Amino acid sequence: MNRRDFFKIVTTTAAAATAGCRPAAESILPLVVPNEQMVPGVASWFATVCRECPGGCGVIARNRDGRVVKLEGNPDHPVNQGALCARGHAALQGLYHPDRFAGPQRREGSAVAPIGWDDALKIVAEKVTALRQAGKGRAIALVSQLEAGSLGALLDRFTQAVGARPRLALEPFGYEALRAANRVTFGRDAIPYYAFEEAEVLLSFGADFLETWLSSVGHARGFARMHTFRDGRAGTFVHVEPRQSITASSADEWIRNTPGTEGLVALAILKILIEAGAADRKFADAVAQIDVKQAAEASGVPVRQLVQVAEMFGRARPALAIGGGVATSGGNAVATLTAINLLNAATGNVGKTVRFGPDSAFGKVTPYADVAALTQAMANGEIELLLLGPRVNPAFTLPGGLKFADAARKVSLVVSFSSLPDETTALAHVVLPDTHWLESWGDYAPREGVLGLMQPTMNPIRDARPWGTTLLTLTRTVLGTEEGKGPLPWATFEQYVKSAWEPTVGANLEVALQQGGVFKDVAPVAVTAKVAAVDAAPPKLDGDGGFTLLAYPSLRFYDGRSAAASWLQEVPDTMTQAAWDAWVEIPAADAAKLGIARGDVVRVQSSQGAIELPAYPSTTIAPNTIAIPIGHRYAPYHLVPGGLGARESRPYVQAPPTTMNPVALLPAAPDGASGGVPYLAVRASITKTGARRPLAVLQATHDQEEREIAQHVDLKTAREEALRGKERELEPIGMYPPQHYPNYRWGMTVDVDACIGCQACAVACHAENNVPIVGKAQAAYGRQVSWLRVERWAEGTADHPQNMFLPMFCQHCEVAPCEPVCPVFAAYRTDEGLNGQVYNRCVGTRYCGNNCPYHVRRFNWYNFEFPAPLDVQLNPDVTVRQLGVMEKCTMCLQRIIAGKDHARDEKRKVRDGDIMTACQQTCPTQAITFGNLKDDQSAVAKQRHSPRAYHVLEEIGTRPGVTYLKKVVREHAPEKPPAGRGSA
Amino acid sequence: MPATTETVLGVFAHVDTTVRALEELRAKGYHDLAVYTPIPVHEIEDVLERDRPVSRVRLFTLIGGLTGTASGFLLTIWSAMQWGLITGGKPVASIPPFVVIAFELTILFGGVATLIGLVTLAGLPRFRRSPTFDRRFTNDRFGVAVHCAPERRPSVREILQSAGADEVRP
Amino acid sequence: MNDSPAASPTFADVNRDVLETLRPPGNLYFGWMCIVGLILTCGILAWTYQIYMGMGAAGKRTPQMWAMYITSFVFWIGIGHAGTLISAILYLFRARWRTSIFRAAEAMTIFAVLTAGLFPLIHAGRMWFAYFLLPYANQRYLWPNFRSPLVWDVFAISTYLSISTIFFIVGLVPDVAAMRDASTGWRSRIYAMLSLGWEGEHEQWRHYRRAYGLFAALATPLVLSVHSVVSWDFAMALVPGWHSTLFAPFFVDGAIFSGFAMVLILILPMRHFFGLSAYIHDRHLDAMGKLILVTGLVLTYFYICEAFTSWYSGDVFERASLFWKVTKSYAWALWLMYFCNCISPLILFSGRARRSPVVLYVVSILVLIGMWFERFNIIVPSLGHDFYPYTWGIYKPTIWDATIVIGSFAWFFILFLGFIKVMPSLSVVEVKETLPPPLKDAARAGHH
Amino acid sequence: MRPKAGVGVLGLVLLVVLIALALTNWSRRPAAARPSAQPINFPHNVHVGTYKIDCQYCHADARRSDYAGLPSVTRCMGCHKITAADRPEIKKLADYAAKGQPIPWVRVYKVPEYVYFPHKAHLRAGLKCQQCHGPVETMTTVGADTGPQLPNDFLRLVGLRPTGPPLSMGWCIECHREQNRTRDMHAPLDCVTCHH
Repeated sequence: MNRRDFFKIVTTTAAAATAGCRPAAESILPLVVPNEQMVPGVASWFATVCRECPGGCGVIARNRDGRVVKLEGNPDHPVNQGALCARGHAALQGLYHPDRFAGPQRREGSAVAPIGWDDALKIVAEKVTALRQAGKGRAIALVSQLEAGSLGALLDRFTQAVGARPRLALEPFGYEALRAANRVTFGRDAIPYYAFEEAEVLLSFGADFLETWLSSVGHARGFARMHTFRDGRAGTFVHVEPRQSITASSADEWIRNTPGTEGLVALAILKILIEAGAADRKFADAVAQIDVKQAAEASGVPVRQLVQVAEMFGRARPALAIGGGVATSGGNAVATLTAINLLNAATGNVGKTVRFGPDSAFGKVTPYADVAALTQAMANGEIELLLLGPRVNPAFTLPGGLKFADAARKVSLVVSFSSLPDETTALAHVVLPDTHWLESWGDYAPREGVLGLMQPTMNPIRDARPWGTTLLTLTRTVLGTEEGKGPLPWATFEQYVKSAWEPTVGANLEVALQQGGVFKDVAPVAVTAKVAAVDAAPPKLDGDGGFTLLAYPSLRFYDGRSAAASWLQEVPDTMTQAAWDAWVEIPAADAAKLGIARGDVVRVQSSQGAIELPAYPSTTIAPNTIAIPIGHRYAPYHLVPGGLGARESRPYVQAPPTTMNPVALLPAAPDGASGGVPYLAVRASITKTGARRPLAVLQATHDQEEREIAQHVDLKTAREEALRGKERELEPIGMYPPQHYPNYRWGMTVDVDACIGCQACAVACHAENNVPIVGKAQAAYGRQVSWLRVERWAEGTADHPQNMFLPMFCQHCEVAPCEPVCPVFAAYRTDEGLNGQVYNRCVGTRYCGNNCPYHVRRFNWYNFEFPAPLDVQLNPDVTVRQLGVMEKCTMCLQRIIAGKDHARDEKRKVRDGDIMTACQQTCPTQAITFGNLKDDQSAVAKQRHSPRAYHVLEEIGTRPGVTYLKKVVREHAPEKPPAGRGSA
Repeated sequence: MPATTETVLGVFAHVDTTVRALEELRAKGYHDLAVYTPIPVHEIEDVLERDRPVSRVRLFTLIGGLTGTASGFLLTIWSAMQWGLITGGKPVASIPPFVVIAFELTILFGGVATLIGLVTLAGLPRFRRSPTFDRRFTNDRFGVAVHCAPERRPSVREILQSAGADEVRP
Repeated sequence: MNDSPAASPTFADVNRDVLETLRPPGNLYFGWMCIVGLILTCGILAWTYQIYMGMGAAGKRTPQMWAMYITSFVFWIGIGHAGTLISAILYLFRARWRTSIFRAAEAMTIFAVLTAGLFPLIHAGRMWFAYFLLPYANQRYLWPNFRSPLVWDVFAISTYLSISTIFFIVGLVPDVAAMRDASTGWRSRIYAMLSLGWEGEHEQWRHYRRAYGLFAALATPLVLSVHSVVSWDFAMALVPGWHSTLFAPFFVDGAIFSGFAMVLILILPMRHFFGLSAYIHDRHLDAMGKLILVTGLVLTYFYICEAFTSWYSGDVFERASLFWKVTKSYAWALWLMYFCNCISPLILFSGRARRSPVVLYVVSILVLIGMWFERFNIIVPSLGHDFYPYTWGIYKPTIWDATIVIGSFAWFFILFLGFIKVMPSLSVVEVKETLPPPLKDAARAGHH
Repeated sequence: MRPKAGVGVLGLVLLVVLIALALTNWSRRPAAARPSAQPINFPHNVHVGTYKIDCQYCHADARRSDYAGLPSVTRCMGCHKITAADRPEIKKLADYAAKGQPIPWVRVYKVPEYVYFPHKAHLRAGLKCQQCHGPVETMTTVGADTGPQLPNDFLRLVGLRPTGPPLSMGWCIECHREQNRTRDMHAPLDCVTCHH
């Protein structure tokens, strides 16, 4: 009986007595024709390619009874090697988004009405035909996202066939400057492969490569291999950025510079290296005019520090310097990146850690300058038909100065192929929804040599058609050709894509689909660097506000295309630990001067416009600089307005009064040298509005207050202990004999040194375990249900603020404080070392929640809802918890049961690696390990006995089943836990 | 006992007169007495309880209490063994916490048993009012009912009256 | 007996005066009933809403998974201590001054426990499964976890309620018999049924007195155990500020302290409105005032011990918890508690204050406020600043949980108001026992 | 004894609790279909009893999935294209097959949502279907007779030990314990094996 039934009974006992309260009979429908691929109740996996960003990671989708319920990284795919980021997981919520277009839509004025496919296609076809007949094919424009595969080729064929303008591949983060710099230095208009895994020292100039830069999951894998402490070895990572980002937090040395001076820093380092003889002398010309002292002054980085970094960088064989991020997207971006290229070239890294040949697909992005030109053409009335591909949202992602929306209103027919409503579909006259990529055929080549194949992982749940198929139909109608004839003879996109695979895949289609693609190594191409003087002076900024505006892509939402996923909104930003809302990061000193406290709404004004956001004062941002994450959008589900009868559990916040998009503050003009978007372009002023919009900050304090939750050890000690072993500490003393585990004892280890705070594990846990979404108000009030949270603990001194990321979840204590206080045995210890939680036995006294020193037990304060069709995504192997029930991490019990079942089928015991928890599986840096502690040979048991191992709050004596490995801090960090604190 | 007995009731207003009557009656060998008092009176008890054993209620209490202790331990240990679930690393049959349950059940069973003892020994509930009862006895009057052979009635009346009864009947 | 004033009432006066309290009530009484009933209705509606919406309707959160409901639960259990303490412990100690107040105090105990007993239900996330806590044979072969202090609570409180009720009812039997004989008509018939045919025959008195003594002997350790067990809800947990061996005596003392305050709050208006000054003398008030003073001083001592051990332990969690409570978000509640519980009773050092109903009344109300906040300060701030800094937070009450807590007071008072009009709120028998027994010689002497 | 206000209320509360207890047990009863509820009157006794068709011929997923599975319409038609094709019930079947529609069978056996029952593991342990589903081979219509639990609980309360009603937890547990005792199996008794 559930609560609703109970309520019915207490209110209408008489009615219940007569009605009989018998559960309604349920129908079960057998298949009409058996499906060979599917056994009801048994999951099948389909490999495809993640299209949430241009990174192109391989994913495998778990299909249960015809519905995809979980995504995982494809272990065979060379880009992500099994890992998947938070956004990748959240793709499922795009698939099952309640607001997905049910079918084609037509907008007249502000009224949007459904329309049939034939009618909708007719409108578009007539327009195309009319324009062609009028000889105005150039008035047709097609904008897609980066389509590095067959679809891109098909789109180009289409534009040629109808005589339209060349297609634009619009990516808000297009790395035009990187290409331009490579053109300058190496004469190649390409983005190379960066071999993080082979670098000994990594020097990053603002590149947020663990968040969004190029291919973050792949980089994280490589970074973990070079940087994580293993057997006494660990690489070093130095990061130069004006604010402490998530990437900066993983750095051994974070150098806070003045925005836009990265090029100067790079050149200064190169100069020091050349003067010290640690770099190729022939590059001396490039740095002839550089004065290290002046550079130090301009950048705010002391000479001493520059020398230290230079020494470290020069000593490493090989090293790797990269540049990117917002700070290197200003007017001097090409110069800055050229300087970094020279640094790499002068220290012999090109060809080793910087490899041209396996070039990135990002090289195929249309520069922003062309997009700006198109917008201008639209504004001039030169465009009469604008076709916008799925996931393209120029109305949101293009700089506010461009006024894309105004330009789009001048176009007589705007057609969008997006499957979800957004700022751009609001401008479209006709929407022809594309199938979600999980429902589609396709392919994607993220870099040379890697061709990921996409196949439908389930049947479309909405009346949507693949974009390619729609265009093929359209072309046939327009050209009046029949199927099989003409320039586009294929009937469907599936046919087209399979014919496109014919030469590469051949007869091995099935194998290739299973593997997720065709992968081969591409040999690096030799390049020579052109030495020329570089003027990397800081860029001139637009406007006269007091603060340099840094608009940076968000780890969770990228350019905003993932913002509709409630998982990503619910999981906080790792740095601020703020969920659901955006904020403006203001230097704490300036905030204090202006009387701004956290949560005060602040008006940020630039020459291009103004936005209002809650403030987040921070001590880890360069002075006179403010930072706002890009991508925070609200896509509220269509909800019934709340009233007394409505549930308070409605988790989704309403749209805020003004936009939160910092891109709206940017000027239209592209960067002259590269044609990219100048994200570092304006100075902004901030004023307090007087309103308050408190942020849902989940972490009360980043100060550990002497708790030693996240621990660290210095590299020297760690090395010594790794080589010589560590003195065994005393076994914990207990009143009772230790527990006996007859078969297995499951346990986990988390390497704090490896964790980069990317939140992938938290989102994977949401997806795997049917963890509900609570919304901003509830999250702000400590009622989140997330089983796993990634905590940020600030350490270090004011000069050297450092962060430690610590994923925290149920510790599965052997002497668990939560268990003996439960009056009904809902919490108990299993004989496999887990803390069981029996939901249907739970009465909801919440005593366990109080007594858990880690506070990882989560309570269902309401019946949190999964608005249809998001409920289809629910994992059928995990109970959906009812109101009034306590829940927590189960170490993915359902996976353990499945693993044991599988082993028993094969009449053997579970082997190490058979079972992976959802968080472990997805971790890009493999910071999480799960396994049988009883097996001495298992990875988890070995790590548990590592000298770095510790338990959180060990002194309480809970004897957790989860062991943490201390973070290894490098030379520059102080020897002892400091007295000073980082940011709060 | 003769086939028929008669009951003589003396109603007193004072404790000392009641006690005097009782002493007299006992001295004369009348032991079949029923004394009604609005409150328990020590002096009367002293007279009447000289030859009676202490109330057996306490036996009920003892047995009830011990049963409670035993069932407390039995219930907790036996039910814990049903599944043998471990919580907080403590043994399945962990005695210290079970002492609490045993203690509470000791008190509970002891109390209930005392109540049962009281009800049975005091002859409660009484559905019919005994003929010698007078409603003044719960207010401010004391009653002495003497059961005697019919032929002894006058002498009993005499004793009661001379002791100072306000009223003697029949 | 010889210390009774010259103009002491006779046995018949007692019957008459007590019967007088049961006369049909006046408008004032019904006015109070209406107000209290209205508040109770609000409380019930709020609870209904909470069941419908879920526990989120109350202001609880991580880390304060417990808040006002458990605060009020402990508060009411504490209130429930005075009655049985007076009837059992003071009975065994033969403290004569208890006789005129113990009936009201016992009734208060039962109603307080009945009120307290509601809170675990209100508090449970799925109260419709609260019966899982009872040890009953079921087809699932499942039993409660007897290691959990919450199950101890179930046993301690149900035992306490049962024993207190038995004690109370047994005490009422002779009194109800007196009411039966003093009233007429249907009232008399109802009382006749309820009195079980009690006649006051010596054989009945003999067992009665023995049984009563035994009940008192059983109830005495029970009184001490109940609040000890309730205190172990906290002391058995790990939370800094909870995990303390001090808690059992500390809670018992606090319970007596607040219980006596509540007794005064109930007795003083009764004495006033029912004109019971002849039975509830100033020396009774004086005795209770002394008890409040003593328990208050002991409580102050416990507070000092608690703070000292937290500080002197050097334990990082305990210290942080203490300093936070004393200085941060909830400091107002802590200092309010110190004022109410430690400072305000000090006025009772003055004999005149102890005999002044107004002073006593004010002090009692302050003590109740202080004791409610004591439990609040144990639960909410301790949880708000425990081991794990990530989840530290501030609890904010909502309209719903506040209404339910206020409604619980209405529930208590409606029970008590009902009681004083149907049952003798003064023990007829025991009051008579304290009066000089009617002696013929003494009477004669008096007439001369 | 005297039911005072408080006692009366206590009694009332107890009464409410008892009623709630009764209703909860009653409404948590696993769903049982009435014989006439099925869209096609399917006689298990003919298929299993008379023709000795193996259970897993039709319920083919039982050995590899949590679910036993139902035969697809084409599987039914595999035999019934010819066999007994003239009977009215078979015509209904042919009708569904012709229309390409699934047969809306009414679910007979159902455990609550918080219980995970894998058929696969039970078959692997060598259990017969009949052990849980009863003598299906003799049933004209399968109906799960899963009696109410409250009377059961009351019987236990007074010391009797009735066998648990089918598909109730006690009944599962009894079997698991017995298997472990008599067949030296390792039937799990861990709560979270079924409740996760």
